[in-house]
Amino acid sequence: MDYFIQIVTDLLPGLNGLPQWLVIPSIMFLFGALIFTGIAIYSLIILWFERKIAAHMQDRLGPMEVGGWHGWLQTVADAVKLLLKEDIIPAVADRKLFKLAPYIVFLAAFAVFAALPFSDKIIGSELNIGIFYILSVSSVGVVGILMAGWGSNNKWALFGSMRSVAQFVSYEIPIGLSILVVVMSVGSLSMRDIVMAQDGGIFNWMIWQNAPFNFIAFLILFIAGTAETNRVPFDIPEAESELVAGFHVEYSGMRFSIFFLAEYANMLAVGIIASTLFLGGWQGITGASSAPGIGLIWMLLKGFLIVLVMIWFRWTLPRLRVDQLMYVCWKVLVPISFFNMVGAGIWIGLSS
Amino acid sequence: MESSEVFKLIESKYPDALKSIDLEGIEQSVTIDVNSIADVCNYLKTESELQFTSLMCLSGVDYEDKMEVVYHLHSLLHDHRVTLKVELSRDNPKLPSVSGVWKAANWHEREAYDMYGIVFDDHPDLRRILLPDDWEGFPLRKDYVVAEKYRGWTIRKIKEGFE
Amino acid sequence: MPDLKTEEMVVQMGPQHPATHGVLRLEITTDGEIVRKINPHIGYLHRCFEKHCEELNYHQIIPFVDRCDYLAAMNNEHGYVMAVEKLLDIEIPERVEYIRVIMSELNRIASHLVALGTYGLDIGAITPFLFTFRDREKILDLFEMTSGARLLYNYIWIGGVAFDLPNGFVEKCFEFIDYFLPKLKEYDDLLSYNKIFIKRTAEVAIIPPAVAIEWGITGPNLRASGVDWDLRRDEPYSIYDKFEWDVIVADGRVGVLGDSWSRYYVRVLEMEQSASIVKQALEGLPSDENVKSAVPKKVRPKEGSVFFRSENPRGELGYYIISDGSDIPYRLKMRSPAFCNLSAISDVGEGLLISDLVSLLGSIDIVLGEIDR
Amino acid sequence: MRAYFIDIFSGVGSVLVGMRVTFSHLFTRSVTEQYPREKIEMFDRSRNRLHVDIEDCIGCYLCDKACPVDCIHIDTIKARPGEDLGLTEKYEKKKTFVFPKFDIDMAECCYCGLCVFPCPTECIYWISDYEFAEYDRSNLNYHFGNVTPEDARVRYEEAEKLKIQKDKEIAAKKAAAGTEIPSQPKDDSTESAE
Repeated sequence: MDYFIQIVTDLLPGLNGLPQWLVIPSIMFLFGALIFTGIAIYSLIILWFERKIAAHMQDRLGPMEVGGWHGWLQTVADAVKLLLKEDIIPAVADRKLFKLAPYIVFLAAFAVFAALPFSDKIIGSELNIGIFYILSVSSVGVVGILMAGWGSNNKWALFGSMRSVAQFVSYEIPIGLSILVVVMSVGSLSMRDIVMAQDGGIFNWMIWQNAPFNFIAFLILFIAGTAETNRVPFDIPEAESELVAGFHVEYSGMRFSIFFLAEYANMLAVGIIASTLFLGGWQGITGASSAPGIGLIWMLLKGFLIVLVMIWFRWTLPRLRVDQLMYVCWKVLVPISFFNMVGAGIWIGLSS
Repeated sequence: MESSEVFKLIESKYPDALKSIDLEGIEQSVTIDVNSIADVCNYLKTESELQFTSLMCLSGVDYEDKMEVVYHLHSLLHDHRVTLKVELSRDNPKLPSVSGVWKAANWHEREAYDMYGIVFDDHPDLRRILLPDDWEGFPLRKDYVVAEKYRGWTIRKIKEGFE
Repeated sequence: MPDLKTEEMVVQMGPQHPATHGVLRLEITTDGEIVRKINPHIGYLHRCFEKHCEELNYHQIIPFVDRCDYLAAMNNEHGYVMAVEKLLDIEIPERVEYIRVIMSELNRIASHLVALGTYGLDIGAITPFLFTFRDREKILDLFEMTSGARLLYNYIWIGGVAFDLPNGFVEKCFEFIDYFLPKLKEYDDLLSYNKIFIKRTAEVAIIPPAVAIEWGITGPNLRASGVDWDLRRDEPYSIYDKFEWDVIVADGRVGVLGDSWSRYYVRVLEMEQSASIVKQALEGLPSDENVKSAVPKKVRPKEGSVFFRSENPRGELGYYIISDGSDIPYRLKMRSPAFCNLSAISDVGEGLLISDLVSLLGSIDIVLGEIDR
Repeated sequence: MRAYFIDIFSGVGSVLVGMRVTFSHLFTRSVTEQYPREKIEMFDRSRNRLHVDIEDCIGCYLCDKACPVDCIHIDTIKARPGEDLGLTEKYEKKKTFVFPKFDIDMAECCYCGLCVFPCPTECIYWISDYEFAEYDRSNLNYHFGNVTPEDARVRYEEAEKLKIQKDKEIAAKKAAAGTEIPSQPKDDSTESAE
């Protein structure tokens, strides 16, 4: 943030004239707006990517018309359409909850970005408990989903949100346990420290450390992260063939698009968290570059790659059943991550 | 086993129930008395020689002077088949249900009720199945007049140009 | 601890629900996610088929027969036409029989492809659906080439077929079979043996053989329960006795007999057998016969009735036709397989999870057009 | 315990197998046709839209009778004696009927093709035009009649007159032959009185 304040005050000297109590909030606002636009633009791009990848995996072409080359403007057109659509609120819905829910879901996804290190310098807030903050803030989203399901006054939506809550609460645990492995080997909760500990090229990345333990932790984080973002094969809260669309069945227009945005923001967040923790963060294959732009590009590239694998999952796999989802979490991921953590602890203790 | 042999077995077991046997034509059939149809069916299903385990089809027929319910039975084990018929009066078509014998009869009987108004006694759930619950009349009866209105909506009988 | 206050909830599944394949409405009583009671409501697609038949002559019924089971129109036509021919007692040329068998089996493959794809969709896999539709498209091309239509053919006529096979059909059909057989392996890789798919379908919604027979379940669903019965082999109609093929009976290689996975996989294997039948029929196709030589000028069967069954992709399709000697049937009853198969759902579906109910519904492969008629 | 791990590994394995399949399809040619720009060639037998060569039609009503949904509506008037109706496709002189109405309602048509087969002159057939969507359903009612409504009215009147004349002639003939005139008119009058 300090770096960002520096840049902004350098670019806009007029800001110095403002009273001090106004400068910081306005710059924070500016940063927030930047992140928001970034997420929106990224969502449009990744959505287009997802459609094209899905189409080609299925021997189709996907969008080809809007905007000329391979329909690159299709998602923009769809976004415009969604925003212009009539916003329908069911007559018997709990109007306040119904209206508020998408914003809370998005807020949770958005707040995570405050502590994500996009590069050496670009970081919203350099918390010394960064990863802890991310874990706690991201679990607020489930409240929004529950509000959406309850507020819609629709039985299918209620089913969806009930499933979603169970899923969220369960999958927090393997995520926490696998993050602990990294925290143990670095010895810090700060995101910057974690990235700095992976300095010096691809072989120093956290994923290769501590023999198999970190690699397993990475896989668990990735699987649980997919579940947290409600993606196939863990998309049971919205399972369209069972619950029609789950918790957002009654939403339309802009509110629906905010849910959509939150899902894609969450995907990017999972990608960035995973790459920060295990894939060297903003550092390139050969090590950190001094130019700030390069770091950002590396970071986004890695996040993107993980999101692409999630997309690949989605267009390949069927969906789990709700009890099997719990089975995978409590009987597979939790024990493995627990033993993995213990093993990593012993390994670290022996090697140090 | 040929149909005629099955008929003989029925005749020996239920001499009163059997009303007539039709051995002519493509399809040989036997007409059973209304009241004993469920017993005969039960016999046909459980008798080890026969074992008509599956009810292939149950259809109502309206011959303007009488009603008929036709049962097509088939035995997967012995691979033989038989056709039973039951004649009903047209004013008060009523007969015992065979849904206790074959569960498959459940929906078939509901359909026969829906289309012909044939009432099956002891049927667990005799409601209309294809038509709405409040539909009037039984459409497959030969004297059925197509309804002109349903719940206030006009069902057009004759098309006259476009609206 | 005081008793928890629990209440059962009635949920309307359908008529607009993606898993009900059309306009089926299931009124389900749920306890949490467990389905306690199912009350199916059908009839949303009722088009008075049987009433129509009492107004139309025998030939004009064929387009209506198509529209009952719109995914397997050729099989429906074939069954109907054979029933009428039995009533008329006429012989038909051998080439016509061969053409009919080729068409029926191709349509069986097409219908099973839809069943497979949509079943994958029910379970949540989207890609297999598009793959199966891509391959089905090739069959529809063959049909369009022969009959002129892609879905509702009106191709098989009483006493013959509407057209002879067009030039190049045989080569194109061989080409399709060579293309299609390797694709089955791909479906296996992508869906059939996927662990998640197996977990979702194996040992789920088991229909034991006795229950299946009791409810009049037929076709692949019956064979999935382990009952070795196929009309094509056991009561050979048309010229099915001339070909060598196997009746596919589930062996419970994954899970148990009669579960959803068996019902699914019986269809996959049946496609292979159908392809083999088509291949044999194409090889033995008699040449140069007038396919319309036995088409009667006026279809006027003498008085009498006939009940004829044939093997549809969904089960045993029966036609009960009563003729009063005129050119219009006095009564035509269609014993639609999906109607009987679906009737078992309230029995089998009790105690399943909602997700498993979806899995059951998809695996019995219903077509609402045929159920409601 | 062993089964548990085998389960996990086979699960991961099958997921990877599936992912390999989808990945390989990422690079295969797609089968999509970009419709308005690329058009599939229609087969000769494709049923798309019905067309009638009205010059060849002999007004036998066979197609009307064959249609299961009654979407063909035909009306015929006998041509005037000695009227020149032009030539048919086979360059024969056309005679007998004119058509004030020969409508095929493609909105009602079920595309079964039953009307095409019985036609003795093969004047009703499928054409390969499949792009005939309309905003108004009545536009799908294709008119093939070859007489304008005004002309048709004149012709109807003429035919009516001719009929009356003929009836009179017959009556006169019968009277001349000395046979009894059937009591038909009498019955008519009683019916109308009722």
